[in-house]
Amino acid sequence: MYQFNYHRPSTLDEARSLMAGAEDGVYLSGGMTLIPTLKQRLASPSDVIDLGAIPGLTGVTVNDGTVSVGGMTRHSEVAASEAIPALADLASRIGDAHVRNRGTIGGSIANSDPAADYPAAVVALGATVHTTNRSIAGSDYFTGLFETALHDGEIVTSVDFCVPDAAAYEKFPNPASRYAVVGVMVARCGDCICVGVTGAGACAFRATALEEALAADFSPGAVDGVGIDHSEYNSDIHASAEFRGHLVGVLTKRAVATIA
Amino acid sequence: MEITLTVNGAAKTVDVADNALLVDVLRESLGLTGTHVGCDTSQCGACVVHMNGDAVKSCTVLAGQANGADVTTIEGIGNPDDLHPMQEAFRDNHALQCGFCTPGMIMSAIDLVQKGGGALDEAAVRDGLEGNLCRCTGYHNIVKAVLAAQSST
Amino acid sequence: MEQAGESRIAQPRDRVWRALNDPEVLARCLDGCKSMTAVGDGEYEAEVGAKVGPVKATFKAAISLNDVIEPESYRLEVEVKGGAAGFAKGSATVNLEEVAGDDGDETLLTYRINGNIGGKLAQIGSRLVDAAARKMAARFFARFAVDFDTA
Amino acid sequence: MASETGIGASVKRKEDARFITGAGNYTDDINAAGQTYMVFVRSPYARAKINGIDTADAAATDGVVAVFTGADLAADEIGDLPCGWMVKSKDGSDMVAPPHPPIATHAVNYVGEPYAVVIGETLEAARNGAEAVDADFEELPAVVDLSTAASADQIHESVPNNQAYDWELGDKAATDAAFDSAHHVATVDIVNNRLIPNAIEPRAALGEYDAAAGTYTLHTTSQNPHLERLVLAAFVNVAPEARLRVISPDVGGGFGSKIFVYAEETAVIWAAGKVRRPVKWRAERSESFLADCHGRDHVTTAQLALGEDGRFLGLRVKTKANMGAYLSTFASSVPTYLYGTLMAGQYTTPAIYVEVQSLYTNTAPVDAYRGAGRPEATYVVERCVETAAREMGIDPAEIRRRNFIQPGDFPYDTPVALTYDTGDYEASLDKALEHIDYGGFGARRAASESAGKKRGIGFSCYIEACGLAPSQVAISLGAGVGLFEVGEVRVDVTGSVTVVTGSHSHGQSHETTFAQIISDKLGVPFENVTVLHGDTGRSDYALGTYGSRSLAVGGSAIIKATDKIIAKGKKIAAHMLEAEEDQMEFADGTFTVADSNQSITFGEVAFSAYVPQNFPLEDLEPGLSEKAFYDPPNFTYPAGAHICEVEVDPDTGVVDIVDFVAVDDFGHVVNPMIVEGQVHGGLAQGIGQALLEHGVYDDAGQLVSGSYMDYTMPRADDLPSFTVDTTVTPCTHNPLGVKGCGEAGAIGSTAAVMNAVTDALGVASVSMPATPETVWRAASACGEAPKAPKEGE
Repeated sequence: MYQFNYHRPSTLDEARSLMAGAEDGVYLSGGMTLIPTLKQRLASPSDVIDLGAIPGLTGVTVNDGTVSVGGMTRHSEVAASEAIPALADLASRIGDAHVRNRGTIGGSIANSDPAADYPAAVVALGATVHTTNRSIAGSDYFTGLFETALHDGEIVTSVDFCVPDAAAYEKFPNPASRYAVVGVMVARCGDCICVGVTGAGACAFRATALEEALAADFSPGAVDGVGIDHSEYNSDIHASAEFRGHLVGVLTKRAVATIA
Repeated sequence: MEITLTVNGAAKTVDVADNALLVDVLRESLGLTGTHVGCDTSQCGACVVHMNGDAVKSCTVLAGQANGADVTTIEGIGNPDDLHPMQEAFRDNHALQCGFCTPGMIMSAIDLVQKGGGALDEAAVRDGLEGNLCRCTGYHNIVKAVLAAQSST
Repeated sequence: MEQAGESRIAQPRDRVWRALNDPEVLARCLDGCKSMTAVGDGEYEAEVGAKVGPVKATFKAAISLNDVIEPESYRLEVEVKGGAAGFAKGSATVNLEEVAGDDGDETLLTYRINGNIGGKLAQIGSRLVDAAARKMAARFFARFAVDFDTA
Repeated sequence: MASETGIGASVKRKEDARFITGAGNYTDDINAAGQTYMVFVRSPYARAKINGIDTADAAATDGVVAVFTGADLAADEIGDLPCGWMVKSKDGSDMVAPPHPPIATHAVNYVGEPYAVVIGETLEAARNGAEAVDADFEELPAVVDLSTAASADQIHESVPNNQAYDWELGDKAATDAAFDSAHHVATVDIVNNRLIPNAIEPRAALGEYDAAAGTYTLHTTSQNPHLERLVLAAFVNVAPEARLRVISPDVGGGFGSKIFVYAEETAVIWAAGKVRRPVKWRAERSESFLADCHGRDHVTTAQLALGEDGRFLGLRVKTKANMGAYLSTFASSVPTYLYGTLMAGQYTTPAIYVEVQSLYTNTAPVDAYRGAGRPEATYVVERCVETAAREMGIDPAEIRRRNFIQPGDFPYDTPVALTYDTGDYEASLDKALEHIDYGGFGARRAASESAGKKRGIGFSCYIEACGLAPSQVAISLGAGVGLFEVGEVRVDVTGSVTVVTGSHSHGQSHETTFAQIISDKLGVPFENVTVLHGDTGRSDYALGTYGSRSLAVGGSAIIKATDKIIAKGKKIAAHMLEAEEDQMEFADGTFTVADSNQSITFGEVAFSAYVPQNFPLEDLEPGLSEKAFYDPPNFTYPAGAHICEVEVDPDTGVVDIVDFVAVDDFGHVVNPMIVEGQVHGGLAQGIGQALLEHGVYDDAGQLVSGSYMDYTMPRADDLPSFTVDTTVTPCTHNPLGVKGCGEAGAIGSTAAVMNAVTDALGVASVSMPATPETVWRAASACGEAPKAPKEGE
């Protein structure tokens, strides 16, 4: 690691002013991506601002059909929550036990790794991302590869999810890293069907063609008729874009079969 | 900077660099070399310790993040005359060969069993150990040991 | 790694061609470019701050234009040294075609890029290489197309 | 003494007490006062000329103690890293090995090759310095593809066609004739994927120089510290042998990768003398991926000729083997004497011809990895056999039975230079078939089918040559070292025993197994036996641990020393009891005068040996300590039958191993618990090769599977519990009747898995590793190849 100044503010305001005053600062939440990156010397921030000591940013609360997850809530806590079983299931499959004990939802979605799990839920469960500055609709939040609607210095304080009538998350893990090669969250809320896909593209997205087909006929068979355009999908040594496209279909079917 | 933490029940105050890792504090500042380093991408699990009751990879925790924490390492769970049931199960089931992954594996296994409520089956144990690599045992005897320790505790 | 793409620019071809040979325009369009200086005929040096997620580094890039067929095509070669992170090399073959638009001559820009990365970036980050390269190329040519409106 | 701690008992391990409490003592746990830290500056290019290296900025970096390049080592006359096994080409010419300076001087030839070292007061300072080293590289096109390497750019000036050697074994004419008369010929094209060993402990070294004494001490993660010392002293010229002590403390796994003498420990110990301070280095995992020797990496075409009755008539094998950029310590022997010689397998194939062309590429050097040559051979033979069975419509178990060498045929001379001493292959297969419930397979397959899954079963009947090796044979075949082992048994004054062995243990449990042998033979309580290993300052020159040899060779040396102890003890006992030496008998820890009630315990004899009363000093020296060197007359031949059953999800390509049975014949077993553990670990690595692991270089020679994010290590949830059993035909030529068990799992299992996967899919072949996408693609195009009929179907 290169040298940096470590800070551990106790309020959000303090965190933001540290960031504003830093030459090249970076927030640290769980550190599951940032710390390995620093160890590899692939980043050299001047200041690391740890959000871990700021009170009020953790916990899962349920209020009137909305589940609110604090930005610094560990994956393991969400995995143990009961309000949205599919969300708990998703959280229980992030990384490994140690990642779940340290990693946070805010850190995950602020990073916007194309293969992270949470983004599938953010786009599929009508989420609202609350930050120190504003609220952002889940569908507008992810903007590209490791890119989000967040501005410099903005901190994710909580994420609200709508409780669906039914939902399921299906994941095809990278055999080595356990990231999602493809992850699909299917949610049904009245007549509305949401299909959130992670791993396949530059960032999480809603598969609208699948959603339309499933809105007309909510059955696994309905997926078969949908052509999945994989031309812009990711490709690596574990899965070609074509295979990812195939998996989006397979996982969607399986998710539908679970909840149909 | 100075940090204070409780390690294996004893309060410790150590002066560390801002960019120090918890594993550096344990191995270098405190001489607790039972916690090992086997990779640099937070995958192998040789460095697992308990922090505030959870199994974590100490190579992926900054020393500052551990300020004020209660940390338990392999050295803190038992000794040759009074082994932790998980240590005993590892020995009884030949769940280790070269021993390098063993401390991290045992610390993960203890956390797994503690949180498993006595209900772990083989699949759950295999799942629960996905964050710890072992190159010697093929995991067969590790899984046996964890299941045995679950029934003995 | 190979990528291809195209964009249609509502400008006549020679104007597009001039822009493609203007280091100021290139610098404006290249994500994270902090400076670009001409060091010879068709040769430039640039300082580029690249950021892919948590990975963030400043690279020195050597850029050269080759196989120049004015005003139709050239091959832009980039070689980047990133110190501890490794290196990256790539080339973009850019073709300009005159097409008729509603309001006069327009230009169809097509590009084909290929490249490779080496060192730690390749070793650790191979899963992201394609996506990152696609993003950089797409962003460059998108900005290039828009640049005429603002320039 | 059939006791709870003697031979045959599953004694709990002595080693465990320290390992389970975090008290193990690994190289990186050792620190020396005033130590400095070394960082290697490594090439980001697969192939480049070095036009210059500017170290000025690095040297001026805060906290940097010294910066060295290859030129500095050359100036000190530090030699190249040698390859210790000479292999000759078909035409009788010697293999061609390029110069291999520990630190590159004029060119780099693989990503990760070190071209400078930086020593810092701290690790961070050394890293900062390493980043400031500025080399002027002229990148050249990399040679990566093994299949075209011979006609690609020449990598080394001294190596035409990038060829190390073009070797052959067997009778070409007889094999051609067998094919001419064949009823059927089965052909397989095989890629034996590149593997990265990945012992969980990264390699490390701590070098110290004592200027007053002029001595060097190197703590390092070596499987065989004596070999390390010999090479560093005699070939690399780091220090005189007598003034260099190499210590391998606790070592966290090796699997072959820690046999070799590498650049890193060479630079560490040399630099310790140079800067006159201790120098320490520990590999980052990223470095391990680049700089540890890799394993396997063959491209092979093989053909099996059969008669109408399914009897094997001839086998023809043509292999290209990837050596990487340089010839590592034992690299040349792996695809030749450890590979071609195993092509008979368990079968009576009368004519075999093997050709191996070993080639250089711009990739990390390839050397022995668990099994070393024998997994590759098994994979070739067993894929051929399975393919032939399917093509001829013969049950795969039955075709093997028809061709097994029979128990009455031993000793059996194969057409590829080995003489098998003993075995009963059908016994292992029968037991394995019973464990897997072969008869019920058809019903299980039907059940899978109705659940939308594809089930397959695959066999592998492997043999290995272990207990490396008779020095006589090895040296005549080009080995540059003898392959004996030393054992020393020191009886302490109080009757406890200290054993010093040259075989280093890094997971194999020598401290327990060897203590069991001593306890058994001398009647000394198990807890009173201490086994020391891994220190050239403690034991005589010996060869260390590799090739499943520790018990068969190292254990035999200990037995030999023990026999000397007993003989000496009898002398002492006879003196004490005033009896004749030839009247003395020894059993269960007691010396007895034959046909009398006069006896004396081992402990009393030990005490007397060191408190000698009235010893006739001309005939009887004080002391009770003996040493023996054991050089085996032949290899040992462990063999077994592995059967794998898989279920494939055709939608995702995921292969689930639903059952795995390994029945192995290791001869006598000293500690069944430990032996089973060795088999489990080997199976995980063999299955890893089949389904998960792959060292991938891109076209430019970049290692793109260079971390645990992309190199798929087997994890707990990738593997099933295994069914492991044994049969016993004792080795005929060593005192324990043992054969060795360390590599069997890795040798037998890979072919069993791939035979099961191809059986499930009904395809002729699937390339390794059988990843989900590979399997999905194969499944999407299946239905072409024949399936062999199975018993019970």
